[in-house]
Amino acid sequence: MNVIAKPAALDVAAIRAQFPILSQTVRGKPLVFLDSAASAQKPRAVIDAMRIAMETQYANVHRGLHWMSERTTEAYEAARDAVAALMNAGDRSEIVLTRNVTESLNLMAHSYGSLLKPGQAVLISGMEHHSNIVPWQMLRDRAGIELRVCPITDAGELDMDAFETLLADGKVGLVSITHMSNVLGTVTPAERIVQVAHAHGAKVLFDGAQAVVHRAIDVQALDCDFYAWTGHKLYGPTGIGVLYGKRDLLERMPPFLGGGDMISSVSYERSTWAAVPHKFEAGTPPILEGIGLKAAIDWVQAIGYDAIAAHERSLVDHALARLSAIEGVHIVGRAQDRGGVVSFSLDRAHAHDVATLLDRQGIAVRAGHHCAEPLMGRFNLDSTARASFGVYTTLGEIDALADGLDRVRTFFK
Amino acid sequence: MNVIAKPAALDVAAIRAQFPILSQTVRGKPLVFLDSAASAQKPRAVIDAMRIAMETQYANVHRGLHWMSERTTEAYEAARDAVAALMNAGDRSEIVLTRNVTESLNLMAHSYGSLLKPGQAVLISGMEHHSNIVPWQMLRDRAGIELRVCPITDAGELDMDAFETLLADGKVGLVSITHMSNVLGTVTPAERIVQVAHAHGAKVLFDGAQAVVHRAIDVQALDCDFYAWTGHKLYGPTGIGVLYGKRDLLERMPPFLGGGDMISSVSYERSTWAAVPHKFEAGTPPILEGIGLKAAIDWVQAIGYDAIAAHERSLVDHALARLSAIEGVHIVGRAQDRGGVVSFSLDRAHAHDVATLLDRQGIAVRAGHHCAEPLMGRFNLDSTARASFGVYTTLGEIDALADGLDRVRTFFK
Amino acid sequence: MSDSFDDLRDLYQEVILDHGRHPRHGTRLAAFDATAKGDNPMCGDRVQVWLAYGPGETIAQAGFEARGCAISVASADLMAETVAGRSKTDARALFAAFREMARTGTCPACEASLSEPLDRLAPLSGVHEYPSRVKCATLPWHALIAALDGADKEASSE
Amino acid sequence: MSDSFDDLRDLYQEVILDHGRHPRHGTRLAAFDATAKGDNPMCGDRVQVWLAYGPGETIAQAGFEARGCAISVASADLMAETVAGRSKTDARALFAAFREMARTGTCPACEASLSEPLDRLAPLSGVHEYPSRVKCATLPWHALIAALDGADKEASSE
Ligand SMILES: Cc1ncc(COP(=O)(O)O)c(C=O)c1O
Ligand SMILES: Cc1ncc(COP(=O)(O)O)c(C=O)c1O
Repeated sequence: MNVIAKPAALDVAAIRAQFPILSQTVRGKPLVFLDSAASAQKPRAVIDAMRIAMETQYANVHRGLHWMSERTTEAYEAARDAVAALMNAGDRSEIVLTRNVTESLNLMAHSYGSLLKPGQAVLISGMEHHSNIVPWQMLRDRAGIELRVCPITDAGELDMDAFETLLADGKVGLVSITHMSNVLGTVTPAERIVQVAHAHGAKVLFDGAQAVVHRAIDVQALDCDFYAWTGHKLYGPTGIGVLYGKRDLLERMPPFLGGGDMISSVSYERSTWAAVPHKFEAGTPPILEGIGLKAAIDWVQAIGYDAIAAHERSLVDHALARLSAIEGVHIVGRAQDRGGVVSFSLDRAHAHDVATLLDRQGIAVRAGHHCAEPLMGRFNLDSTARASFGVYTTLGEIDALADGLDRVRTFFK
Repeated sequence: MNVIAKPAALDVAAIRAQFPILSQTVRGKPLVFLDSAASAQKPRAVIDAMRIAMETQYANVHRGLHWMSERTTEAYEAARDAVAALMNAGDRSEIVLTRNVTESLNLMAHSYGSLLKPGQAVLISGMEHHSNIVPWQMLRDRAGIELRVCPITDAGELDMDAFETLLADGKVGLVSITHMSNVLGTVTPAERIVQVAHAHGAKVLFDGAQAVVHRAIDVQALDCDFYAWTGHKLYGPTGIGVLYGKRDLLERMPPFLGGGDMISSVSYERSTWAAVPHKFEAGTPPILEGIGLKAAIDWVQAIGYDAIAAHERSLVDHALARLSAIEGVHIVGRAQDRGGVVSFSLDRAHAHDVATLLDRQGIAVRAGHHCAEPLMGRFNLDSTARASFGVYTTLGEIDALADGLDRVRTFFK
Repeated sequence: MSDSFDDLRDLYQEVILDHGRHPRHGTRLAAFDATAKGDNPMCGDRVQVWLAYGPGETIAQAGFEARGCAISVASADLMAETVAGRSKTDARALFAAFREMARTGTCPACEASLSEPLDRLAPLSGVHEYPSRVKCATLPWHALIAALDGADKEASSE
Repeated sequence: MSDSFDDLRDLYQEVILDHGRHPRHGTRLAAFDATAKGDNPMCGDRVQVWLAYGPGETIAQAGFEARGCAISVASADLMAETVAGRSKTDARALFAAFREMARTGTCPACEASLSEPLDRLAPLSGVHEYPSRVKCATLPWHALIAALDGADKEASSE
């Protein structure tokens, strides 16, 4: 197996050298990690930032009047600045730091959801992750908000005609939709979604958990109202997520969780809330995680999204070419605009068996419903295998996957 | 200044050697860190566990069929076992891992709170952290649940007569009370609280954020229904918290956040929930944080709570003796049973100025309302300064604090 | 890359491939005394087991329908083959022993009386090296036990 | 340990200790044209500022009540002393300059015309080394600006 990259726009070998885990072996074989869409590996810069914080500069933040606390507060708040810059937010106060994108979406369903009136609707799509389905179902069942689902085409793209029709009666208060499918790889037409939604009086929230890994996001250019993502997929640590919201909207929203840090004053009768974004950040924040995420963002910015996108395009093209050439492999999702995620099934073997047999060869792919059961149903599938790519993925690793699949297919005769 | 410990039951010098941060200087002075109640420093074991996970063994958990995911799932789930063992929970499924204790308490207010009926009440005490006040206020305002507050005595202890009276009408469905005050150091009589509450048909939830750092907790011996705490105060990382709940109660409770990992099946019409504890754990969990917390628990267990408690007693005795001897120092909270937290005010200087002038000498204490405004009001204070201790705190550091306060007092003439 | 499949065979032995592909008992029983479903929410595997009871406290016949991987289908099939004609008590003991074997690779404390049927299930013991696949192997057994219990709730492999 | 207090004086200069202990303007004005409160939720400091306007667009007099630390009281007192007799425009410009000084220690871009009043405020510039105390120093100014704006909402030092 050959894991030397044919360099695309970036020097993959140099990048790989920054990920200690990539030199591990698995079951005696060199690790071929093709499960980055579930969670990405962490570069040395992130590992070191967290370690150094714990070794030299750590205390609780925001309320400390001493040196350690002040320095740690600066380091933590620098994460907010880095996120704001990454997304081109108009103001750092528009960045709420959460636990993961799932919490960001739940925060929205509770807080923004409480501003919706019975009779209004939330519109999602047919290719959402459970995290962008279940919170809205719970809102529906709790508050009588209708839940609408925009269908997708056989190619796995959003059906924009249906989208417009579903908005036509003006009842949709919020569109909450993925910016990139974690199963199909489809990148949704965010600008058009915003334009059409706004034209019908609906606000737009994007689940950017996958998209932000592969594309530069400019929330002002998009003019979206909210945008959520999760740190651990962008080479950062677990335990931190992001919710961007336009300031005036965040200000109108009630808090979600109550506790320390999110208050202005507390008495038993009545409490008042801190200014945004702190109103939404109850309790000790993800301090070390913020420091790690800042390091991840700096690291991604140093590589640059142009280089990342170009590299990814070459990976996807190569993967589609190689996998399509294997008899019995069926690729799910053929969107025009797509990111570094390829789902497939094999005629002779169940996806779980495929994953295990690839794992036996050191190749890590995911298999299952990928937290998107309704989408599986749309394609009459129970599960697929999924290979997903990071900046460190090489064309050689995709060749290893293709060769591995060949073996699996032969093995299952 | 002399920071060599007179060894109590444990070898403080050896312990200190395991905390890289403790050899730092602050403003040119050796760091004297007396703000552990806000967040504790991290031992080498925790730093290494997280680093090594990122370097050698990381992937998303629970749904991965490949080696990295399986090993990471094992490592993460071992945190649940460690927590269960630490608290002597009857079953590992009774341990819900959250983001911090604030989230644990909000989970309770939303989920258990939704089982309470208008007319029922929640009983808290007069010495709660905002995190154990605000979620219940929000529940009150949302669902018409009464919020009762048990007064405390001038010594800063729970008024047990009033406690019983407040339960007498049988309307209290849940008692949510601190096991140790983060301001007064008071340890509340947990066994009696549970007995009295159960006798009146109320369930009991403890906010053990502080208590678990200083005492061995045995939830089965206590017979409490729920017990919550937070990882970063127990020498673990930020971003992870704990909610213990009796299994039958957890099973009756609806989920809180919706998303990946907490479902059994999802369709647009209806979703069904995973078994406890996963029902309460939506989205990618705090994987690295779980691994860090497990290391912290192992480390604490190796020292042993007996040694920790004995060491802490000697620190508190010494601190009370030294600080009381300084003219103009007023100690807030004189409970019989108390942990390693001492709040005080100085006649000549505001607590913020005290903190800054101590910081100038390298001594980190906290000053403010400590997220307990109503408690401050009870003692007619706006703020106090607070020194709080960890296993690594030495008697010499307490001497440094006392000497520093002397200087502050002289400085303010 | 090696041309032999030795490295893939530690889990997928021939008997598993065979039973996975051509299950002998993969049908619903026309007449049955008990049935139950099993469901692995993490991966979407589902199985339903039907039992026909014989004289005494025995299982005369077992059948199943499964939607899942080769391991779960093979396990269901080997289970159906193994429990047919055995007492309900034996079936429960076999489950306990099998679960131990699936988790650890062996069952040192297993009753000698179970050694013959356990041998038949032994090809599945390789799953212990693939913790996430243990559930695939035990899922049909959970459904079996649920059917024996007469439980009307779904079994889960957790 | 050193016996001198040199190390403590970089922030708490004599003038701050003095104004903190004995504020000259620490009272509510009997007759006033504007007032506003300021509130620092993170530490609990609170201040209220009263303004009496003079002819033209000037501030004739300022008074305050503060609950807080020496820094915030001294800052409020020095502010009241400094803005009295100045135009509202100057007071706003002074706030901008003072905020810059409190955050960074200097104000290189500050207008020369402000140098005299800024000198009076200079003892507070030491807060820039204590980021959490910057708010203590700027809180009274936030209240002042809120009073000038005729805002009825509370100012916060965030
Ligand atoms: C008693 C008590 N409860 C709750 C909390 C909140 O903890 P966290 O911020 O980790 O949620 C704290 C600490 O800040 C505390 O001391
Ligand atoms: C599109 C999408 N949305 C939401 C999520 C949930 O992310 P997290 O588990 O970090 O909350 C994921 C990843 O699992 C995802 O791919």
